[in-house]
Amino acid sequence: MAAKNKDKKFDEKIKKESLDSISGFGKKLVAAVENKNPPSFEIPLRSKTNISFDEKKKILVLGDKTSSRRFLNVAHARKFMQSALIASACKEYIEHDRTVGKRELYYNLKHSLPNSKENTFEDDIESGTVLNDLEASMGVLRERLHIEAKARGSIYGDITLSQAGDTFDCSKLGRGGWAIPGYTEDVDIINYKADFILAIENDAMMSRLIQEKVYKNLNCLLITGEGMFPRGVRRFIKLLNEKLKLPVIAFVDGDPYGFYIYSVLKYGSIELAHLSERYAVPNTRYVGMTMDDIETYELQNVTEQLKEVDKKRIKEELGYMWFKNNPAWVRQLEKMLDMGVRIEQQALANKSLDFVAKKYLPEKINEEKFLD
Amino acid sequence: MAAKNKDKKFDEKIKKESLDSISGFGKKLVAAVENKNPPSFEIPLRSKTNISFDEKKKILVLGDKTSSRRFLNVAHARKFMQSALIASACKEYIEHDRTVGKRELYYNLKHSLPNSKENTFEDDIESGTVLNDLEASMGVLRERLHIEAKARGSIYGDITLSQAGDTFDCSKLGRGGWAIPGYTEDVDIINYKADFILAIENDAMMSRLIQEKVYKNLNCLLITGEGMFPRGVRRFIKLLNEKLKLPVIAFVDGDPYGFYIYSVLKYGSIELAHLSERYAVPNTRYVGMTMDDIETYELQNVTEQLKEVDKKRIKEELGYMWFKNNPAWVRQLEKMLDMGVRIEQQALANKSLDFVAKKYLPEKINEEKFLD
Amino acid sequence: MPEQISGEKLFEEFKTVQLSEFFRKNRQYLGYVGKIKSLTTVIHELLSNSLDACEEAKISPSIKITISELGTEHYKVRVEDNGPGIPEQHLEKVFGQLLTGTKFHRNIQLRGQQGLGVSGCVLFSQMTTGKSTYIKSGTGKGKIVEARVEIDIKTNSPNLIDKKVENSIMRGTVVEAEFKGVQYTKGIRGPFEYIRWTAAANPHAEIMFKDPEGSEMLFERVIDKVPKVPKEVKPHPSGLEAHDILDLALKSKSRAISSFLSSDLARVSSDKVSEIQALVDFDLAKSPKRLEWPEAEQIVKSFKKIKFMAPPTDGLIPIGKDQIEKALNNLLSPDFIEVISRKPTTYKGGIPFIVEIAIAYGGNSGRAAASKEINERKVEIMRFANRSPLLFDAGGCALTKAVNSIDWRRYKLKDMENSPVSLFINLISTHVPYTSAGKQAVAGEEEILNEIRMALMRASRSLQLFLSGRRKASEIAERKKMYERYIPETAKALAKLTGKKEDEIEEMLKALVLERFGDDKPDDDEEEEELEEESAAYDEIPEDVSEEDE
Amino acid sequence: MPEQISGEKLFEEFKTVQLSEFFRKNRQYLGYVGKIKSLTTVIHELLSNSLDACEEAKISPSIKITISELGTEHYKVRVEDNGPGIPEQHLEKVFGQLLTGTKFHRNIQLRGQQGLGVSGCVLFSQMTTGKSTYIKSGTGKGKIVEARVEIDIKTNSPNLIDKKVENSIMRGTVVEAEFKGVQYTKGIRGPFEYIRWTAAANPHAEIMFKDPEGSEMLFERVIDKVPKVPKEVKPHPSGLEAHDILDLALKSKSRAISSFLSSDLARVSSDKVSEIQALVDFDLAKSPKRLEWPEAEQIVKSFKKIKFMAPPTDGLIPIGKDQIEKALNNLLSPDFIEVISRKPTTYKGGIPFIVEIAIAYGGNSGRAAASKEINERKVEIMRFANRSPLLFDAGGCALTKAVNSIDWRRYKLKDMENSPVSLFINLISTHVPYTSAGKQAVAGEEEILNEIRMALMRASRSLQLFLSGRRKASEIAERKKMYERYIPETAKALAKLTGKKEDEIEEMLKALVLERFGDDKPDDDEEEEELEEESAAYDEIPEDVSEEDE
Repeated sequence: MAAKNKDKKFDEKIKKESLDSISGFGKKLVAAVENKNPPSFEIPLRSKTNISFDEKKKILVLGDKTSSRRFLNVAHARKFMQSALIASACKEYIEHDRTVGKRELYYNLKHSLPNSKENTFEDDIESGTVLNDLEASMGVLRERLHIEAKARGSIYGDITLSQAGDTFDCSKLGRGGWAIPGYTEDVDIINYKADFILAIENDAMMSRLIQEKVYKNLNCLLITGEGMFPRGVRRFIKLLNEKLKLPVIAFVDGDPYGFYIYSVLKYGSIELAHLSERYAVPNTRYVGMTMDDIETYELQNVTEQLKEVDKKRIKEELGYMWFKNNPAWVRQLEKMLDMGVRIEQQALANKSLDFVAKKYLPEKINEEKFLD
Repeated sequence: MAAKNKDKKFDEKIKKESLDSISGFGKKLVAAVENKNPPSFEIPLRSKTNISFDEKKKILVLGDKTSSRRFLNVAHARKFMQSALIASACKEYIEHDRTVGKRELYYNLKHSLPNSKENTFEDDIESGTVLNDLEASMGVLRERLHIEAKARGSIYGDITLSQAGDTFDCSKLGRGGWAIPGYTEDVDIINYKADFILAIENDAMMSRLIQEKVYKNLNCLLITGEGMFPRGVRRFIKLLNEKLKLPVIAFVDGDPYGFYIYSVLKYGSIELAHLSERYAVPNTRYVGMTMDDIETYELQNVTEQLKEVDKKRIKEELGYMWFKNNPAWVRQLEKMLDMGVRIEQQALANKSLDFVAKKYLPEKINEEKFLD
Repeated sequence: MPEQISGEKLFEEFKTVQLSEFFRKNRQYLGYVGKIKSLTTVIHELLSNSLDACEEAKISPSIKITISELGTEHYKVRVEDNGPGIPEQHLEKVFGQLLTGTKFHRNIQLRGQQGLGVSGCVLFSQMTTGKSTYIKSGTGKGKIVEARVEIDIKTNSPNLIDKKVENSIMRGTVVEAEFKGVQYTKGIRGPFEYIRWTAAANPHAEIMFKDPEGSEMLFERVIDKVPKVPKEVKPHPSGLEAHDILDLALKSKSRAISSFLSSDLARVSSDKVSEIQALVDFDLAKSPKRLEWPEAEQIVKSFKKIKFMAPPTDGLIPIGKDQIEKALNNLLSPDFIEVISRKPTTYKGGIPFIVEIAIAYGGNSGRAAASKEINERKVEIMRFANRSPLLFDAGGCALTKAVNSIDWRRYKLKDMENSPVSLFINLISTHVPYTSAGKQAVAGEEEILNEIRMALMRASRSLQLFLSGRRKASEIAERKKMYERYIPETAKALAKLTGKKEDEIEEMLKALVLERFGDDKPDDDEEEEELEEESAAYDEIPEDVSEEDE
Repeated sequence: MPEQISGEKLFEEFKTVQLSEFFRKNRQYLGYVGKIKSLTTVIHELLSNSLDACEEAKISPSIKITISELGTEHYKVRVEDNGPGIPEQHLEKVFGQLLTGTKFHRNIQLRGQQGLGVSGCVLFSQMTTGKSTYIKSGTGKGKIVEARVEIDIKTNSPNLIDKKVENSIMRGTVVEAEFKGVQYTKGIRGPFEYIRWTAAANPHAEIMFKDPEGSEMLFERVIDKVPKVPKEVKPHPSGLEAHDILDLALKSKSRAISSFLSSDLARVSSDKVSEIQALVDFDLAKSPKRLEWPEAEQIVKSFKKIKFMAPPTDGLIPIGKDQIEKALNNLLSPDFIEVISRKPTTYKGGIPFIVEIAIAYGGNSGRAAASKEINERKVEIMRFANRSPLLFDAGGCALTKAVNSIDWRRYKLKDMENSPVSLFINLISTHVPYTSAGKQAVAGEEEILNEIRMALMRASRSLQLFLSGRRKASEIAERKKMYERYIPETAKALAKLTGKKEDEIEEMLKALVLERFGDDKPDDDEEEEELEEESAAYDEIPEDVSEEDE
């Protein structure tokens, strides 16, 4: 099976769209000033109170609540200025075909204001917040503004990719994989052979599955985000999912954090709810670890006690709409509380090193023992 | 230029050596038991008091102090048992040609002891400590015991590697690089074109340098460890350095942590002083960031204030022998305290995005403005 | 079993001791404990006595205090006043007999009350140095008496030595005594601080102080008016207990309980007497001498059910709002001061009291930190009872408790402990409920606590307004500068974004800002709050998640 | 300016007041403050009085206390003892006149001292209920007297009503009085706890207590021996002040100062008198009546330079190590108890004292937590002065301060606050330096603090040894089980490593362990320490580094 999507024109189109959005944002503000109106722009409110679960699209979405940034409001003025600075910088990056990291953006724009000790930005938290606001306000993906995400995570499997003129086979990289870069909008898929994408929480588990040749035996692509999947990896998974129509199967720890990682892959995150459509893969399925695995595979001896923070986190999650309405999830989380334990992916090594590859994953995936 | 080192026999020899060490360890203990002597083994004391700087080899080395693990000492018995368990597991891993992560090792060996709530290991800190002890005691590298390090970090540049039957060019991987796996003992170098290795602290800086094609312009290999270089990446750098005789140049933040990362690359770490010869590259050089850069490149505006912990760390480092005896390092650290600031690699973006690639690195590397 | 001893034998040594002997063995009850505190107690007793005397005599007090160091832990104290003087025949007892005085039996507000003050000093001097106390007094009528006085401890009786009488119209009293085992300090619990506080609460007095190093300090008179003379007042019914009623009834000259109630108690009119009669089951016409305990209890019960007018304030002489303000302005030069004087009320026993408090902020307010760095000031609580400073036992004092019970954050005084604030609290009462004879802490009577709290809360609200007003003013200036900084940056960025001319955008933005704010229009508070709410909402996102999500 | 008032006019109302009047207005000085505390004070005064009387008369005390509730905040207290009784002619003054008693003038250790105890109760009853106090007393000589007593407050003189004399050989005293405005509680500051503590410090007494709910509790006599009679002791030179010397000299019957010193002071031999003579510049042969202050000061100075024997202990009757141990074992059933009795010494004024402390651990030791969960016990500090419990003012008390100054971690008592520990501290002295007349806290005399600290530290070391010994015993049992668990695992691993037979290795290891330890040989402590040291060395590695280095 092979897919090809090399389209320079398409890339140019995206670039133009992004530039139009940014210029449009600036033009609207200047137009207001020219008409002697106070300039302002709206931002969707990105707080939990404005987040809901879209039952149709099966993703987290932002509600209609917005707040505004008004230049003439004393409390807003600094953020307004910062927004203009970041917008104009992004315009330059796109025009010069450069992608920039979050902290690089901060340093690139930081300078002191005349006659004061005040800087345009005091730290990268400030610039990051304004960037989030801007992204939400313009409805343009950060990557399309040429701000790249943290590079962390890798892919391994029978897929040949092309980026920046290079073409490489991700199953021909020894024991390592391809380090997924922060910017993947321009990745093209040359060909591939896989039935699904296995998204793996733990990088040591990734290493085990590479060693055990799982990608061949189960015919899949292995992707890890080394813990919580960073947005770059999530975006890359989404791109693969869209282009190849491959289902995603999550393989995470049986604990509140594993569940949240899964929920973010599937429905999107609270923080980036305004971009769920560009990140979330609603038909993601959950293969493990489940609380039932502990009994089925006799793992009682290698569970870990829940700490108070874990319990608190479970209770928090049980309060989220998109958890609350899913009886299978609720059952797992409540069982977790009842048993007072959590179970890690690597606990499967207690059976034998190749247990996960030879028995656990084949059995559960072939028999579709999923939690949806 | 090209190097080739494909030697199956060599690999087999290493494997045999490791197996001999482990069996020897076991045999010595059983021999004692058979002679009705209490079994025990010695461990080099891995505390700061037993670490010194070897002026000849230019690396950190362990002194002669040892402590023993005696089965008949009540306080040692558990660790003794654990050591035997880990040693016998490693023997199996080597025999079956499997590498195992630290946490996987823990789960693989964890089980409850009869008639008690006690487990062989309660957490992976316990198994990790015993593993360190064992490694030091036998003088065998952990990787050679088939325990693999954390996979984090990547390499990019004109080098073609081969591992596990795959051959790949690390300059043909798009915007990403090759994700360095935890086990690299079996990596072969097919060919390469580079004058030196640039070891980069920050992964976002790595991304910038890939974009700016620095590997081509400066003819080097780019390696990042995403912060402190994990031992897997350090081992890989050491292997490249040994096989290709390429010098290593460190490019880190101008702060106590950057300096420590550099010192670990060059001389080895306190924690792994017993293995410095296998990790440290004594002729590593330091290109930046330096305190002098702040004035030279007018970066006053993008320094960060030192926090109390930073100052504390600087003072600690000034107390280490291998820092104290290096006037250039001492000057930098003291200047840091005087100025009360630190400077990050990415602060160079304040000049312009390509400043680091077009001006800073070429200028300092070509004119050999290093700190040794 | 050992031989038992009979009660008769045990009582062979049975006797009654004198107060003087009791206090000699228990000098801590009089406040003479610790080297520093003992010397401060001496100053307190003598200074209070002078002030009381001057006020009773309607004289503007001029008092001179000299402390000289005679040796290690050995000092001489001399206090001279321009008061009314003490008549020759009373001199002995005033100085030489404990529990003797003019005030104990009167329901009147005075600093000293129990006849333990000056005589206590004489006793303490005698105990530590074996010396008698020098006194000199004239009433301005042509004669002055000079003498040394000591106390015969076994009999609690005075002993005058070297008495000389001269002709002179000098008026006033001089007391000079030596003390050993005491220590002078300029610190917070020492005599200097005591005198400074006294000056703060007594703006009508002029006090000159010469310290052991010879430095002279003058606390000037700020108010020329002598405070009103405190009048003896009748006890108020609210809170009187049965034993008080019986005590008063026995002393009464009235022939019927009804007239006793209306003439010997305050605020009991004949209407009120009828109300009382309706509530008790015996005839109020009978003689007060024949009042019995259960009847007294009935009267007390009836008091609880009847509403009386607030107690008369004649017996209570507060310092007064203006006077406190003047005194503290003179002493602290604060940026802000608010003085609250509460209405008189009573606590248990029908004892009337008034609470006066002041909050001073900025200037020299607050306690300077030990480090002496500028603006490093901490909150200072100046406690007074009937204008007398309470320097010790702050922890056990109701005044401190009242302060500590206030939640300052409600008044946006976030770090009260480290603010340049002086809290002035003066409790005025005919009978201050001290926790011990040392008279350094007020007992926790609920009514008193409440009054102080109310006053503190009201003053705190004013301080809050002052501070937010001050913030507003600086905000307006800040705002102008802020837009001067932001406009060029914003204009430049917008120009880059749109390709329009930078300087044109800049001019238009300037015009908009000028139009909106003029020079000093206030901010739009509502929007600020909206923003705050919004950021608060962000905080709800669990940290671990948002961090990972960057 | 208003008309001034002359000194003569001001002194028209000049008078001396009686103590009774003074204390009526200042009842807090006697400990009557707060509803709960007031009732506990009543119990304290009456119970102390009974115990003192029994001990002086060498009678094993049997005391019955009954508290009944008569109405809201209205109680009746009855205390009956089997003491020596009070002779008829003294009854009036004992109960009806303040500052009257047999003990004030004597340098003797007794609970009550100042003649303010029972008469204070009578005054308090009278003030709150208007009622007199019922008393009955017999000295066992054939007559008993029954009467009601009240105090004439204006004159501090007693008034006996309804006096009846009957023939009976009954011996002992009964006191019954009513009080209003007080509250009974079973809690930590109430009468029950007071009586329980008293029992702990008085194992020779039998106390029966009937509480307002009618429950009867008997605290049994644990020791049959009546404590030694405290003797009156002469004051010890160390720490005497000049005024004390003068006071004693005036009272002395000696004709020369030299003989006054050797006969009226303790531990002053004729040799010592010669030493003193060498240090003073006047002749010790002169009459003590003519001793002057500067000379007394010289004598005091000479005392500081001369070494005297420790004060005689006759006047001090400690409870005794055995007695305390028995009492606390009976009361707390602890797993461990250590009692320390320090040698007698003196504090300022030559006043001798002894400190007795006990640490009890486990059992019912410690204060049960409010939650009533098993083993949830917190440390309890039981303070006593001359065997009388000190329930109040813990914060201001030197005994508490001494406890708090101990660094428990040095004794491996990591979480002292939450340990099942009772600390028993009894200060024995002829004159306990209370901080106030409420007699609930001891003043911070340095010598006393030090003695308590020394005793606590010694007892803590014993507790530390006990706890580590307990650990040792359980360790030996643990060790056996441990090797049973470890040997099979180790044998299996070694077999895998070497290819040798698992069961053979296992048997050999078992043999080694048996040979080394037998069944209960102790561990090799030295090696344990070595390991500890080693791990400590690891801790030096900075965390951030070691983490990254994994």
